[in-house]
Amino acid sequence: MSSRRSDTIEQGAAGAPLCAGFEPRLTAFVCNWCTYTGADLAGTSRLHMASNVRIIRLPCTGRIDPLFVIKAFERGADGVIVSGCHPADCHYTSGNYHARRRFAVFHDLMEFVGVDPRRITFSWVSASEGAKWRDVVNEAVANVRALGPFDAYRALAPEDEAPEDGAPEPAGEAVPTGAARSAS
Amino acid sequence: MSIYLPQLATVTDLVDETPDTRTLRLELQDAAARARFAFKAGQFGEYSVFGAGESTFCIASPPTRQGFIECSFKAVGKVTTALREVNIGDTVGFRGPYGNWFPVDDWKGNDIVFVAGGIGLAPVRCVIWNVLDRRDEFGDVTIVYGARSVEDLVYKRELQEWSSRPDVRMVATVDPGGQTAEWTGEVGYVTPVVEKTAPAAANAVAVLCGPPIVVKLTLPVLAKLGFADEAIFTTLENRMKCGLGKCGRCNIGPVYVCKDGPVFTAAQLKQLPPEF
Amino acid sequence: MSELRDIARAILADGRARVVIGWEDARRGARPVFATDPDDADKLIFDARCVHNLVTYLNPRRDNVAELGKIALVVKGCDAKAVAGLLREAQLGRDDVVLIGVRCGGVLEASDLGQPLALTPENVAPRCHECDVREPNLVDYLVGDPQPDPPRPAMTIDERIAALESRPLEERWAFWTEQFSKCVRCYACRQVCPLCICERCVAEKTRPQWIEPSSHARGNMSWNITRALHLAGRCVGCGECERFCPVGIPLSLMNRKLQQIVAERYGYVVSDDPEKPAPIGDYRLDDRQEFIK
Amino acid sequence: MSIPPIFLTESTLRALAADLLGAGTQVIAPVAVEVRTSPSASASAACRHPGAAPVEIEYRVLGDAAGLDLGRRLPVLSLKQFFLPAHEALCRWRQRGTTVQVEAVPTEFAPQVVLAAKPCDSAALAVVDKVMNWDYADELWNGRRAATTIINLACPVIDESCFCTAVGASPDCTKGADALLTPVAGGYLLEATTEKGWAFLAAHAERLKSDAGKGGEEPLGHQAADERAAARARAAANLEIDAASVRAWIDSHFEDPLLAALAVRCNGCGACTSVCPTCHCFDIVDEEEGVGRGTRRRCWDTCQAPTFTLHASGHNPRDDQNSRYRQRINHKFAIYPLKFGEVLCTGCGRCTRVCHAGQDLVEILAAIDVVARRPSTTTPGAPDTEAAS
Repeated sequence: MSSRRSDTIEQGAAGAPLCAGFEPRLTAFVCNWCTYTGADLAGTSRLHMASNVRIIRLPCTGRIDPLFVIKAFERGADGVIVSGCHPADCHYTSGNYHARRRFAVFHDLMEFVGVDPRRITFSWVSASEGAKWRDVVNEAVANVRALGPFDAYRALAPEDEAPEDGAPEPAGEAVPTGAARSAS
Repeated sequence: MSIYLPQLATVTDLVDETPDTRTLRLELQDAAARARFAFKAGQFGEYSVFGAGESTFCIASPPTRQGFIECSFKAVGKVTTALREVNIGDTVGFRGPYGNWFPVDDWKGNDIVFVAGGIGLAPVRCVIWNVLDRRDEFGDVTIVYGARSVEDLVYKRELQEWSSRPDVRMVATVDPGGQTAEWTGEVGYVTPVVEKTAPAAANAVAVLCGPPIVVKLTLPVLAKLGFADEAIFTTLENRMKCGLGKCGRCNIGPVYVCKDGPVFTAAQLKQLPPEF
Repeated sequence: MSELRDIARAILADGRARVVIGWEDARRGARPVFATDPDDADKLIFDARCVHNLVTYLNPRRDNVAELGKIALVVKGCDAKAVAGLLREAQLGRDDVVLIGVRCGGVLEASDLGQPLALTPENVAPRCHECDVREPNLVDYLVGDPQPDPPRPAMTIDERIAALESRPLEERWAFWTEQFSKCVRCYACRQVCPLCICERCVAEKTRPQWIEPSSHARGNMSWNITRALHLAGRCVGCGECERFCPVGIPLSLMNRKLQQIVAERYGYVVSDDPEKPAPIGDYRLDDRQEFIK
Repeated sequence: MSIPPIFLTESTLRALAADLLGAGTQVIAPVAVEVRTSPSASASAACRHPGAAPVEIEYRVLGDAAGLDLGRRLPVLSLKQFFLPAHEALCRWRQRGTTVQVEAVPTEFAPQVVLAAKPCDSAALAVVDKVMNWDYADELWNGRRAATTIINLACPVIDESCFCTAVGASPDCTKGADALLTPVAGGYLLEATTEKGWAFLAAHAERLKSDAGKGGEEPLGHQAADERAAARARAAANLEIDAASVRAWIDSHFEDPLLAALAVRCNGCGACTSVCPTCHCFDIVDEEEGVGRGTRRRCWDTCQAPTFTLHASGHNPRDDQNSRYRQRINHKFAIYPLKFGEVLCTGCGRCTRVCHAGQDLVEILAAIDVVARRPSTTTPGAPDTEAAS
């Protein structure tokens, strides 16, 4: 499957090999109370940062299931960010502590399975840390840019699946509506 | 062409019958297929929302009204919840008609008693309209319909219409506690109301559909009223995927609901192993 | 053996349990047996072919077994850890089951043998090397002679993991995608797991459909990672998932890796002590977080 | 039309496979696959075959003729995976607003050849043909069946789980196949049994001529017949049942405690249905691959899973494992024979071998056969599941 390409070639991480024209796509799962507000602050403060991240807001890092990360990769993400409140700051007291253990295990297991850990960024970003969010995003995007598109995950797609939008139409005639089959 | 390929159909009308039950009217998009489409009362189809999957319901509109089909369903699972979200003009998938049917043509000259509970009126409604659209061919028509509450009654406008027809004896009931101040129908469970209504069994057939408990309790009452097992018809449902006798899950012992049913007589039900 | 049979007979005779679940010798080797009559007690055996973790029959999903009445279960050390897991997660009360522990010096990998074989590095179940419970503690009765440690397998699971980890990421990914591509999604791994207790598995949840049901490589990756993760800190290493897998996916490598992770990060080693809290669902304020920015 | 059996050496057989591959024909055949990656599989192999390399045999799309395994052990998964794949697309959709485009999948397939198929596997295809054509023709199944020429290899490897002869198949049957290879000294005898088989022989006449005269036909034929008879006898020694009585008994003893007693150790893992050559039940699922696009697939399903029959309302007609195990036995040995005239089983024994809980279909059928042949139709007292062992 083809990766997305843009017309402009952007600067990658220092010294990292660039995949020409590759614009990484990252999904960020963030908690509502800290990181989302921090990301909002980064925006309202007009901080410059990579625009490759799509944010999905959840109540708490404790609500972020590793399956979300897997689903993001399934749907074409090249990288994922999981971020929430610093230890001791959880709106629900201990959600981030539980998440920390769960994601530590997930992090180690994914590395064992062969996923480059730089594709999954974990961070604590508070509501006041707009600048930290910018740095986390820029670094995550630079890392993924250096790693290139996550074609290894996309290669898991079954051969018989419907092509992505914008991809050439599949060979074979499209079925005219309704003429699908005659009633028995 | 694969037998699993759905036809496309446009939602041309919808009625929210109760807070969780909806009726959709569908028209096949292909004109030739629409013209060719024919079915018999009691048959079912596989309806799909693309992305959610397929679900099985009987066709709730009568074969005497052509150019469209209707289905009624309760939003309980993945597909029905998705179907609950569609709007007029949307496209859904349809496969069918499948299964056997009520032998309505064999009932010419007979009295017909319809007994339904809850959403079980959907398949019965198909037969009711089929009979009413050919009213001259049949004797007395009695309908006993019950739901948990007034709110849960489906096809409310049609219940009104049937009540007002001189050639139909309509008895509607709601479970005790389910009535409202305005309710003028019966209050009580379907089964005792059937017994009280006491339709004549001579030269009559009964069509019965509802939750398993209603069917189970009403069968002996109909027997007591003099209905032979061969004169009581019901329609069963089971989880299905293909509707074509292939996927292997809807069987009750040696009987495949999708192919050998869904319409069975009480006599046939008694032959089935107790697994439904 | 007579000790085991005597206890089982007595338990059935005086009604302390209605069924004793142990092992018997059958046409195709050792297998589970459900002894309901005191006379059935003579069917019971225990030898190196008794590999099955019978705790799967205590799983709350097994309603047809529960219908038999109160259960007495014959448990090896690894099996007792699974009982502890069910107790820890409140799936079972301690009084709901009678536990007859057997001292175990390791088992063979295969049960379908006419005679037990002497354990060798080649035929010993590799998981027995990682198990340190020769004598289960969580028992009501304990039978058998003290046992030596089993022979070290030709290649331990830890050594296999180390070998895999010495390879670059791309090779590991290739290895696992090939292994998972064999999966036909029969879910045998889940059905036989004594600790897969969910009444409705996440793989069966459809709103939304988190895990694609088809057995293509993408759905299989999602399922196999999720299955393993849901057992992190809970898996007792009994190996039933891998043994039942009809296509031979090395699930024990995943499960053992997770045991290593929780041991290394949280000092947790699975045991048959139900009072010891499991590592996931628990936390310390100073848990290591070197992977978090 | 009939062509006498043709003698060919193993090297000619491999050359034939190479010819097919060279012509671009897909060849499916048993292949030896290493199992070293799985710790328990290697230890398990060491228990059963001390000293032997831990390999499993699997049907695979053949890469080169050297990979063809003629060791004749039973592949782990049956041949059904090439006719009813574990998952396959039924259609693809693309939705934009209120319009939907549905794209059909092809139901015609390029010709392919199965070499050295197990007779119990080809026979299973012929059995499943019936349900796949019950009033509605499953074109995906039929398309693959039509495109495939199957050449069986007579099977002398009978272990304690085999019982093909008890259920209408045999180690050398050609049911569902087009030709049969029978091992003889120095090579194989190849005989075609269908038009497709004869066409195959004709198409490869040049190659098959190469060993002409190398084997004297009469003694070879006898040799083959002896080996085939011996294999049949070994399978028959494992199990003989009166299929009609078994069918009648199951059909009339739905709630007999024997069926429940036979099910108790079953874990409901469904591995048996995955490896079974005749289990054909499937699920149909929509898999979204992005917003507004996706694929409707069918994938293998198992009657042993509670969700198989679970209604959306929460009601489940088969709500415990005993009822699900009974369904499997009932479907195979009563329902299918009643509907289609033959049992849904070819005696390959895979379900027994794959069951690590010790469910043994040979023993179970023998137990049912015993009660089914009894003059009385009721099972007195508590059943003894070990009655037949």
